Amino acid sequence: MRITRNAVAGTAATVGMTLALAACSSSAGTEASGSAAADGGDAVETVKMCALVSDVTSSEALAFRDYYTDYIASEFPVEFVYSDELTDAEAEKTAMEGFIANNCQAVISFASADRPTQLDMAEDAGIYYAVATGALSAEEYETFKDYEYYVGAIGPDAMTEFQAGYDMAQYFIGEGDTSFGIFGGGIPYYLEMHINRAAGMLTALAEDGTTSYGGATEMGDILGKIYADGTIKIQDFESDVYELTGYLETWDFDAAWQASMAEMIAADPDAILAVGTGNAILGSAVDGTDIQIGDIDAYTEDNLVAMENGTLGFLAGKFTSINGPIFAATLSAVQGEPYRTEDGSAFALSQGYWTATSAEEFQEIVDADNVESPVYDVDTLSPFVATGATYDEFADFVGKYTFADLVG
Amino acid sequence: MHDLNPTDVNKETDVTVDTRDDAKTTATSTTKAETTTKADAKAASKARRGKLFADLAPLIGLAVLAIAFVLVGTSSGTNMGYAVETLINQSVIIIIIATGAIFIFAMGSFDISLGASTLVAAMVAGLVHNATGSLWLMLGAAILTAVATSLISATLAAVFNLPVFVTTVAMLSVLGAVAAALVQTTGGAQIRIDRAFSREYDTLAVKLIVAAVFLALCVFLFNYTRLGRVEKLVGGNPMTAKLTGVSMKLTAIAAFGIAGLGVGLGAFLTVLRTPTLTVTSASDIGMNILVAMVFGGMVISGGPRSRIYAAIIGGISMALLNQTMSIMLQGMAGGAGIAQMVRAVLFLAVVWLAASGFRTKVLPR
Amino acid sequence: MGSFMQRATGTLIIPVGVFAVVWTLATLDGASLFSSGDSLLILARATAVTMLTTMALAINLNSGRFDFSLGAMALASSTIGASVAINVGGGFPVMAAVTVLSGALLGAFSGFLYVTLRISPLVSSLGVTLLYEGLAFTITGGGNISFTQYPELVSFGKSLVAMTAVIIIALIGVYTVFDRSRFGSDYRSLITGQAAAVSAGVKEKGNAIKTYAVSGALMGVVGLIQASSKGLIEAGSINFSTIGIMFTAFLPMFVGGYIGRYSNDKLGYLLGALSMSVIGLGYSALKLTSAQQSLITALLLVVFLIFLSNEERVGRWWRKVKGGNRTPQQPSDTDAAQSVGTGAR
Amino acid sequence: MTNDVVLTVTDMSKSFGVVRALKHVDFELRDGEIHGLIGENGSGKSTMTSIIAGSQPADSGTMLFQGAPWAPATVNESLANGIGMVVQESGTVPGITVAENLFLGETGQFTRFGIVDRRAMNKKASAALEAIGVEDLNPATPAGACDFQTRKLVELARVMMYEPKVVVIDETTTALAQDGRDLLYKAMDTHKTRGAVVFISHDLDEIMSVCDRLTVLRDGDIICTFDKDEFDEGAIRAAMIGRSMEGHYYREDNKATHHDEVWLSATGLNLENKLKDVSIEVRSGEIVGVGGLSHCGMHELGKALFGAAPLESGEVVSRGVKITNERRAVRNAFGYVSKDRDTESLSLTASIRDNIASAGLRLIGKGRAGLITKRAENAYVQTPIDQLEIKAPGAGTIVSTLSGGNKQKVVFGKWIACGTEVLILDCPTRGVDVGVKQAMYRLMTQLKDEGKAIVLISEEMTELMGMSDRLLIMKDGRVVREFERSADLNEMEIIECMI
Repeated sequence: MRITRNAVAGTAATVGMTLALAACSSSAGTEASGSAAADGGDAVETVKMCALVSDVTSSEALAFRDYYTDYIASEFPVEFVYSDELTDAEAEKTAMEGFIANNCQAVISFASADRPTQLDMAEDAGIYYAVATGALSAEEYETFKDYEYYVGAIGPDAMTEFQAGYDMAQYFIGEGDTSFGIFGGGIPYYLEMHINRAAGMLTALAEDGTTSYGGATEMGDILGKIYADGTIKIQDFESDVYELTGYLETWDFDAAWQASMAEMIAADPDAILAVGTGNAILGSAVDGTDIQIGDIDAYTEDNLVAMENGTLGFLAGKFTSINGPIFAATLSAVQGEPYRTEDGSAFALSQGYWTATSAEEFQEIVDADNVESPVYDVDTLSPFVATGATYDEFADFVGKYTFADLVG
Repeated sequence: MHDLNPTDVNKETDVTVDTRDDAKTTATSTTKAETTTKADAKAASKARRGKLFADLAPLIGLAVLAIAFVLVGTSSGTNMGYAVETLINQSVIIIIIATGAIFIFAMGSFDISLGASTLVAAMVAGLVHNATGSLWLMLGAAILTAVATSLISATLAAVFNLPVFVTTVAMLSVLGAVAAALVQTTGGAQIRIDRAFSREYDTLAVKLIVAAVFLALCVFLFNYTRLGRVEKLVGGNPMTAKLTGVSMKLTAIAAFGIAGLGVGLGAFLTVLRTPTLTVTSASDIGMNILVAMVFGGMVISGGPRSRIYAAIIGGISMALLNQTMSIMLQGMAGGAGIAQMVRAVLFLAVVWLAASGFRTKVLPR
Repeated sequence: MGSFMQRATGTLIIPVGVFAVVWTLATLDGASLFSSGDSLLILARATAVTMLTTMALAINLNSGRFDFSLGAMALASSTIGASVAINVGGGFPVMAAVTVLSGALLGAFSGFLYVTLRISPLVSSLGVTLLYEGLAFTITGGGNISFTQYPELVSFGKSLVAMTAVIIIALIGVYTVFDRSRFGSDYRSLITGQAAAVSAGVKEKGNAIKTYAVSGALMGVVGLIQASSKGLIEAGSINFSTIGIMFTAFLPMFVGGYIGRYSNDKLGYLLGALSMSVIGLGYSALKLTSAQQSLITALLLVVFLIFLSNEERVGRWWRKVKGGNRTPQQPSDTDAAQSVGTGAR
Repeated sequence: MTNDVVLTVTDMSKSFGVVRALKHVDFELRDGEIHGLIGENGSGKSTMTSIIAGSQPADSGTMLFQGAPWAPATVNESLANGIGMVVQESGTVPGITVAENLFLGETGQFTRFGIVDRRAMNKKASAALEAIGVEDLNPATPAGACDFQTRKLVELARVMMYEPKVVVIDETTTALAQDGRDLLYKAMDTHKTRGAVVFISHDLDEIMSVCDRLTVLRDGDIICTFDKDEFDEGAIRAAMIGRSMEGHYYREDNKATHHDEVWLSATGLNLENKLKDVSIEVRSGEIVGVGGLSHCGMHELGKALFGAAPLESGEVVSRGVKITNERRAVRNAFGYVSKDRDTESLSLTASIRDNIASAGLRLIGKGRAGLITKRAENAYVQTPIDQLEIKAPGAGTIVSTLSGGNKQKVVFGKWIACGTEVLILDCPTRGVDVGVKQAMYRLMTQLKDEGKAIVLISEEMTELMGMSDRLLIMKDGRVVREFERSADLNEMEIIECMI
């Protein structure tokens, strides 16, 4: 007799039976709660919303999270469940499975490794799904816009990202700067957001007649070249006016990376244009030089300090409560009133960044919008949660996102 | 699996003490002598129970985790039907790859590049599918790629006499670079295969069939053919194995071949499960298979105590634990950190129990 | 061991050779290795980090103890140190002291777990890695620690003098502790004669715990340097994402082991680390992508290993070619490779 | 000999589990004597001496050392207080220097502020080595760079350095060549003048020539003690075994016999500096002995014949097949028993079954498409277990728990079970007791009669002379002389050509 194998078989059988029994006995119950959620109606019932997040460490992500879990959850009948950091499509799927098993009624997704799979899973499970601070590609939108449980997307689309990069470069050009370094972040990983922003920067520089990147001057061509190279090649940058003195990408922090960074800083450009997390990565390195950083990030205390001491010259950033409207739309959907466009599709709305170029502007933004008193507060959002508001009214509401619109 | 039946264990203890002269000659055995007190019979039966307990520790761990999962899940209103299916979804790839890898670990080798080769194989499979639209070609490509990468490690190590571990450390980097290059061929950030296709085959049935066939093959090879014995022999004492006429090269190549097959099948299922592949895909697999194996009672240094079932037990245990923890800690800030610490403690506890019957006076290495 | 010339050649051939090759390649490419004023600082910093990590890896691996938790110890200790300094104050001295001390404690605890549980050190280190990553995550709730508001805490890593001092102090310290002290004498006897040393009364458990503590303290220093060179601590790294740093230590460890045959392995680790850092500068000068870099590093590792493992064969072949009858430089079976063999073949 | 008693053991018992290793033994050691202990493995001699030397405690009984109660807790404590022991296995640590080995665990005496004064340590080490007659050894040499014999002498020096009153030497000579033995005997003789020696050996001739008194142990009992003038080989053997030895110990015949077919033929073997142009032929039904000093190259020859050495030139051929590696060797019915049994011939953590089956897995699976069932395996393994009378409760017993003799039987069983025809035996009787030795010799004779070809490599001259049809003597990597089996082989003449 072989004890271990018998034990394996025995344990396996026991475990299997236990699980099977548990599975059968509870499936009836969940069926019921699932349909209750779908029916909605009862506004007092706490809605379980789950957030898929690919980034749990940046201060931007933490601020977004605090806005939901501290502010929104105390003002609306919702509870939030956050995923762990999701580094890839597999992790996203695993987290989705957990959400579905644990009866989440809606998923707000900040994770973009594999949106189609997330959408399919949500649709199959019959739970609402919304995209925050992002957008589906045109192709994806066509595929999924008719999904019953797809709420929609609010966030910077490709054009907005491009514009942010463009605006940044334009700002420094306006300041009279002529020599630039570029921090390309996740370009070699084909992070589309970063590629779009970098393309925006180069396109802005290329508006000068003598300037071109790899012979290209138009947004589409520049974008194409970056995609083809998977990087930015400073030797392909030609200009009589501007100078591209250095380029750095990724966050490796190893010797080679550090040497490249030191080289970029040693070239002493007027400004370093960062596609993202510029101050976090380069802030301490440029400390003590005249180099200014242009960054696309969040309104955090660290960035405020950097802007005060002159390291940070330009910041485009999402404000803390930027995810208010997508929450309102999702809750509205769970409670039985999803917003649909005229042809019945899920919505795809764009929101851009707020920009600050001085500590004063920065302070105004922070004062106007924070977790304690967000611009999208309960009074602003409530009219759009299952109140019979139309899609057009909602779209209009989302469209007015600038600092001027919201704060005045 | 090399098991001890109860009578064996019993008698074996007697033999341990029957070796008076030998017992004292090495420090290792001196412990046995020293720790064996006058209450001989008691000690003997205690030792026997200790070893039995050690053998059963992973199973006990599995049972406890299953119960905890059911209790926690039921009390917090989890959809258990879906949760159990999820359990299988989340563990089957790890189990397949880890079971294949046991052939490598049984012979005392350590391959840390399995996660990376899963990724590369999955990417090649994805590219082949996109080019041909065929399921079978995709499966073939996954297996071929994985077996080829695995054999490159094995050949490098065997031909040039390199320590396998460090060879696979190098392979890890190389495969990472290859993955980056593969992604670049698409001119984008990811290799993506047709959603409808992956949805069609990403079913429980496909997974269970693939797993059943491969696991049966592994169990057969490991327990009922020369190969498994030889792997354990090499793991127990490579010098002896060599001087018993075992070809180290062929043995290593066979082990890596089977592991490669497992990686290939794992990669195949990975493509179906997550049709969007990026350079970071499958990044957790490399370490998770290690944890799963050990959790299931595999001796990491291989040898006669290697068990082919370890990956199955460990893989399911890990999935149960992960699910239970995520139910319990959902919505908690820093929950991931706490969950991981709990995982660490349980992991160490199970390993400790599993090693409890096999202690020596000097520290294990 | 041969004449002074032989020893000097054996010691210096790798670092000098690497420098010559990298410098030549860079020059041919029209680039300079030391293109910026910070190049020396970067070289020193990278050398310090690599050397400390290599030592931390090697001191346990020499005893057949494989340690996945190096990165986790660096992460957790610097997280603790930075949190204390930020919340309690005291500036850099407090941060440095707390980081290194907690590194030593974390290391000691890891060693304590290993000797108490008596399980394979490799397996125990897997658990410890999870534990310490989880600890760092829990301390910050998963967020990064940023030093933007506390630049004084990270000026350490920007000082060439400080980095050079770290290298010198660590080298002398580790050499003294492991080669000259009673602890080191016991330590070395345990490496190759575990059973004999134990029966001769050497306290193995204590020795192991202390070795782990030293390893942890070294990784604490690494954490400190990394925090200051990055300007942030990524405390949210879990799921074994900290193990990568260990892999960077293999090549310098083998180089160090080789050099150790001619002089001293600790000096070897320094020279190995220096060689790697020069190569790193070369990568930057040649503008190689990170994929290309990791490919080349991997190839170097494999080639060097092949050389080490087949030195005898190479030597035999060489003697045949030369037809001379030089006494073979008998390799003492590459200590490091050997221990990797036992620890994790 | 002064006849003063330095050490008295009274009523000592020690059990391991249910087995009683020592049963109420009484033992007396006199000042100025070399006292031999002899007995089969497991007879209790090492148990007794290890208790005396502090490596384990007794269950009951008392000891008096120089008139005072004696109960050392550790080896070091014992050594510091006058009783030291040199054990059979290597006690040296290869990775540290000779000096560090001498002061292993005791470097504290040279330590100031935690730092070891190496110069002082080396100086003291040199003195300790010279004291036992080792002159030309630099104490700063890594012990790993020394040969086995030198390391053994380092251990001896380590013990002698403490100037113990009593020295226990446990089967150390097995590892030593003649010059090393001479140094040891000299050291023992010198030591007699200031204390006593307990000398354990399996070699009856040696023990009879070296010792002043001799105590025989069997099954945990002290059987009897002989004074020098009572030494008689037959009587001692009888006491050891408990019965008078039946038949002959070695082969009975005195004539070289063999069949005609050459089963093993090696020509022009060269290996580094270890083998120089060695050629050897072994025929079916022939036992070819190979002897010499430890480092004459005979062990390397054994490996080379099995295809396990990276030869620079030369080839090994068996019945038309070139043996280029171990796998080919085994496929062509070769078997190899290494002198390092635990590290090269056994998988210690595996069971008897696993070990014996390991060479015959193909045979077990034969006719079943390679399928190895538990039943077939057990059947395969049981034959040699029965034939060799391997003493173990079951085939599942882990080999590391067996005694040396039984371990060696497992190794033999592995090769016999798979039908080995060319057997290369390197020191097959090293560290096994007389009973097992005799069984081995009988087995070899039987294999010879079955027509197998055997190469017997040994450091024991009597064994070689007793078993070989032809005897090759090696020196410095060359075969220097060949002797044909005959009744009038002269041991002295053979030893002459080794040195």
